[in-house]
Amino acid sequence: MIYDVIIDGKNYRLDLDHADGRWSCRLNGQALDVDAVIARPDVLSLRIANKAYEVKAEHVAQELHVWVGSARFAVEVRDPRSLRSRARAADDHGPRRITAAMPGKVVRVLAKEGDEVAPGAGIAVVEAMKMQNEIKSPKKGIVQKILIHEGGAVNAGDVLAIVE
Amino acid sequence: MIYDVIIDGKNYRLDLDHADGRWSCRLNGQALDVDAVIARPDVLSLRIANKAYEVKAEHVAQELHVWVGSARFAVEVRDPRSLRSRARAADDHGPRRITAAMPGKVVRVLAKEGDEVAPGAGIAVVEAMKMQNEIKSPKKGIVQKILIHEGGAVNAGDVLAIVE
Amino acid sequence: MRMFKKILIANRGEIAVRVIRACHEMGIGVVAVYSDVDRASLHVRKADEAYPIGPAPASESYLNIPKVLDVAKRSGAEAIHPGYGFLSENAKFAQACGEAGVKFIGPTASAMEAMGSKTRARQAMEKAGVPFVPGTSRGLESFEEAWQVAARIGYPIMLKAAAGGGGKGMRLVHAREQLKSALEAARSEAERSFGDREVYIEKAIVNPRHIEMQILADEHGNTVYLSERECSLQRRHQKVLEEAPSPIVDADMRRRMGEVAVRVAHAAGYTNAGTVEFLVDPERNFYFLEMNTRLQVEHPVTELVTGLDLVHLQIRIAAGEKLPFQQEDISIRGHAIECRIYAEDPDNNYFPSPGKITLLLAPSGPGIRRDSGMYEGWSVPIDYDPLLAKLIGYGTDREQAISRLIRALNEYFVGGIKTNISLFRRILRDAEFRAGQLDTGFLDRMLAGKEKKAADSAANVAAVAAGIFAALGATGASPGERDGSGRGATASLDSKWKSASRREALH
Amino acid sequence: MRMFKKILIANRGEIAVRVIRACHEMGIGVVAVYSDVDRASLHVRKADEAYPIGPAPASESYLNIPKVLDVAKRSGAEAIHPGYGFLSENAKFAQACGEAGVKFIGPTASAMEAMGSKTRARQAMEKAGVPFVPGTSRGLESFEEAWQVAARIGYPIMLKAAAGGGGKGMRLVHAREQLKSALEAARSEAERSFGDREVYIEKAIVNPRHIEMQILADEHGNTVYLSERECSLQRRHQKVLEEAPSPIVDADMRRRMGEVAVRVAHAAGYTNAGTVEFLVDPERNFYFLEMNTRLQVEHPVTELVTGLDLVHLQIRIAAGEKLPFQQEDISIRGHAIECRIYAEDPDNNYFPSPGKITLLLAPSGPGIRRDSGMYEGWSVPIDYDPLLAKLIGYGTDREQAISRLIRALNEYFVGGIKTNISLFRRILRDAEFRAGQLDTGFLDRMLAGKEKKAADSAANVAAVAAGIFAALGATGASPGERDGSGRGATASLDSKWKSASRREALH
Repeated sequence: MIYDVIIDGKNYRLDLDHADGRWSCRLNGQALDVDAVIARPDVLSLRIANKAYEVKAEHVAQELHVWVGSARFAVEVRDPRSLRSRARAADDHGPRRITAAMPGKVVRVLAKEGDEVAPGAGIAVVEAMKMQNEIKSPKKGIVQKILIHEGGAVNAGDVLAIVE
Repeated sequence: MIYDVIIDGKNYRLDLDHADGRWSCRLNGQALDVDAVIARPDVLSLRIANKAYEVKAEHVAQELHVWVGSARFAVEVRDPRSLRSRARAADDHGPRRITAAMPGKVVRVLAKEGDEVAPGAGIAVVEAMKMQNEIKSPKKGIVQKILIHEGGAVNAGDVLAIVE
Repeated sequence: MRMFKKILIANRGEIAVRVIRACHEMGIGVVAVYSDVDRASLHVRKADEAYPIGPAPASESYLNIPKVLDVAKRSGAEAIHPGYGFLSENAKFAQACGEAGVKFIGPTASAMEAMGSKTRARQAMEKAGVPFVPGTSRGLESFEEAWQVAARIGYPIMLKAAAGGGGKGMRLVHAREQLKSALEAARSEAERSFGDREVYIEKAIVNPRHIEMQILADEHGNTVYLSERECSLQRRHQKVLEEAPSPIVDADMRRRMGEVAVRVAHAAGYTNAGTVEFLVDPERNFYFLEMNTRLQVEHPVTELVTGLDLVHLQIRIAAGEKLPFQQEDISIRGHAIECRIYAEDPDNNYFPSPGKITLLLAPSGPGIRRDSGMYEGWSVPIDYDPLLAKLIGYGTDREQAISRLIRALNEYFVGGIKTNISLFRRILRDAEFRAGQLDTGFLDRMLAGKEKKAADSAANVAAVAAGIFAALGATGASPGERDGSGRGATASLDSKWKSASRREALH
Repeated sequence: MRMFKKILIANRGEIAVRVIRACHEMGIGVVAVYSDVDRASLHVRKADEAYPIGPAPASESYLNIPKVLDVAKRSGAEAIHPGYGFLSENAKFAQACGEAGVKFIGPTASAMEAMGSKTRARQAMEKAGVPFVPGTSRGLESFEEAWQVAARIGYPIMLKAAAGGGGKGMRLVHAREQLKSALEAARSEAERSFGDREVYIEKAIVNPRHIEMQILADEHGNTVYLSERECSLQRRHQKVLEEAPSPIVDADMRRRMGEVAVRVAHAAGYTNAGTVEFLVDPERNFYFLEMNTRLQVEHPVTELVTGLDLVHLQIRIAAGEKLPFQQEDISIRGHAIECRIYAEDPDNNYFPSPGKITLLLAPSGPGIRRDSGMYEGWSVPIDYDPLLAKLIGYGTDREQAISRLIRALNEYFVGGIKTNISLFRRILRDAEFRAGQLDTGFLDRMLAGKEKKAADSAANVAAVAAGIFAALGATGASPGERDGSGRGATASLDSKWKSASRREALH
């Protein structure tokens, strides 16, 4: 299996095989001596050339975070053979979906469909645990869609608005 | 739903309904005010008429144990409408399967197929963590089948022998 | 003198669990109350009885006095422990408990009232000869008065709401030109926050330490001080990390602060557990700030260095027992530090981050105490304070307490929501912190600095691990194919990983 | 004097995890070793480096000196911590470490040898004026000699293997008629167990207490005693529950025992941590029994009452540091009790019960320390000692330590395998235990008595809960339809329950 793993904008080409409980692994062409056991769901006991790591996987909304010990990495795993993942990668330049980072209540909606917004312009205010957070537009564009209403509840990962 | 729950040889007839997150419950004909939430798999936060209980379910081999706080109950749940469970209940008087209570290694096999055994007669010796445990026949009868061999490994719940 | 058979706990979260534990240790039955969103909370699971008391907003549940007292009556609870927050410093509630024939585990309503208004507390303390920061002991009548007082005590000065708390209605004023607008702002904020415009002046001590003294008073006139706590590490006027003893308090200073604290308690006719807060300037002069008339969040550090259980003692005092020790029996040994684990996003200015906890790895081992209200699979509700748990480290000395905490924080993992665990790793490794150079500005200064990044080699490991997770079917090769909702996706992953795990175990 | 950069831990389970924590707290890198069945063990997950050293049987892995030393060499570890058991009291291993240029964290090979044979230890202690039970200090030459010695010291007498341990080669003899056959039996058992027929005689103290004293000795001639531990609660000569201080030891007796322990250590040229075991008769006379030349399983109770970290101190001593305190700096505060959580089936005569842990709810909170080698999802291998974890309770006094432990044991749940958790609930509620009336026969007597049954009302609750589990799809209505393997069934249940749980959370 070949994967492209993207961390911090950097691409890691991974060539992995798993047979009879043994792994063979090449990272960017370099062979690594890898041994891995899932201790429990989302927890991997990983050995690379006798160095030991406790690795945790965390799925928050659409994102995958991989924790090596106490260092967190936002990770994207792509199968280079899959058209779909390539298509999705291209998506980033089109309309941008603004999602909620955590659950909360919509206190105010600051923009309406059709508005032109600058990067950093407020789209909505979401309240959780007595604090209010302004959700901002990540880019300049036109508000294509507002998917929330004042007083409504949102969950982590919910799409609040789409900016074109 | 109607269940027969057998604990310590005693039968509890349970009439349960669950709709819109609310339970209605009759235990042996008596109505109970029940409220239940699964906190995590195998852990139930149960309220009966405002009394609160942390109940744990434990599956060891074929058995179901229910823990109310720190008291353990071996429990059998039967659906009285199911022919199958009734048939199985009748089974107890036929051939008896002798199972391993825990994993281990078979150190010695003490009986062979065709042997006549008394209740309490040794069938095999299983070793775990440096201690040896003699597995005994629960009843008088003929050894119908021996399903293990010396030096072999057994898992919890594995059938070691059948006594007719 | 008879111990209570049943206690109602008018609270939720980690403090409700902590009080439940104390009751169970004392053989006392526990009645929990919960709002609609707290049915699955840990305190309900661990209680002996549990009663719903209404919808999520605290005003309709945990702050609703008639509902709480109704449950006390129906359940036959003989006493109520209020925890901290919610009704814990509400004199009307203490009063109502008394009228309903239920013992309130805390001070009397009149002691609470004496301490509830900061200006009234100052007046009482003035009489008792307690040192406090120069300023007014009553609300400002006019701008002219403010102008005169400020000129007399000298700038910078601090404007404070008499009914205040949590930094609301507070303004730091550096020069007289700023005074007028600051006074107006403080007053209107005080009005909005507490329904009370009263504001007074104190001399501002720039970057003071915040040190507090724990006291215990029984109902027979005996009052003792236990140990001080250093609480200078704050963000948005909220404490983040506390320790005992304070790195700058020696035996003599402790005795002097303790004696003042006992004098404060006597002046207020105080009973049960309480805390006297002091500001400490760089010359180690200490000034009375206010008294907190309840159990504090940070009480465990005092428990660890004194070997006492404050909740047990609160209950014994409320049941009418005498303190089982005298001042000279109390000694301090070792060092303890508490980290408040909040559901907060360090990458988003520590904004609250509720949600579902998908994975929880909790630390334990030597010198580690964990007081927690969370569990794996629980959804942290959006309606309350983001405090999830407290991790407390004890050591022979401060250095060992720090190193044990760092070790334990590295073991701690809360998946699915953001927490401030990484903040503590940073604080505990900070050179100034390790030197004990603390003040209330420390944390903002530290956060303004740059954080060290993880090494590149760790990124290599993350890449390999991500591939292995994917290969084992834990993460679909193309993320676009995953279930739209985070929850559904995680659940289906779980089951795939389970089979993978089983496969691994068998080979 | 330079601290180690990297330490190899030649052990597994909870003690390997405990030593890993100490190393990480001290900023020292950790090299773990593991046998084939321990790849998924907690100590491998928590280490910085991990090396496989062979198949499950300890003789081919954890006891294999060349393999362990080879890993030390390859990894660059500068020191080896042996934990307890395995190679920890193996003088040859300590010797081999020295020859390989790796520091053994423990006493020297010669000190171990001096204490390794019980008869040789008795001879050395006789010279040092240490009190011990009347008997022979060398192996019996003949039956006639045995007969004469027994007649001189009076029956009952105890025959003991010189190389002994774990009750092997021991025989209690009540009258001279039994002596001959008992001597033969003890000799052949000693031969079988240790390859050494040597057997000696001691006066038997019937139902003695077993109390031991912890000592620490640096490599500069400084030796101190810390606290005694009461270890009288034993089954099959294995300790089950230990506490500090002992309910019968007062300050004077502690000082006298401590001074004897220090004399023992000096006589053996002892360094690092060690324990001197005593038998104590009903008149509180104490007799030297043996010295354990390693860290004990039960060291945490001493840590809790003294506020010290014994593993940190072991490592500092091995690195050449002087003890950072003197005898007069050591004080005891509060009370600590340890429960050894074993994978044992209480309903099957405490036979070992390995297997997969399907659910783990672990206690925490005030006064609770948990040193554990297990985790949810882990399969306890069949090949080693059944010790899973240690739960240690601390309190202001013995009563509070007991009540906190009972509370914590009620929170503790290990699903999928059997454990002895229920045994501790029984011990801690026992009236004789609570009165401190302990001796080595206590546990057998208690277990011979009847256990209180759970109330009928709890059975009603279990019935309702079983129905709800079934209704939520967690348990099939007819058990006959369930998957044949326990594992498969549990896994499929899990996923069903997850959806049920989600459904619950949403309504």
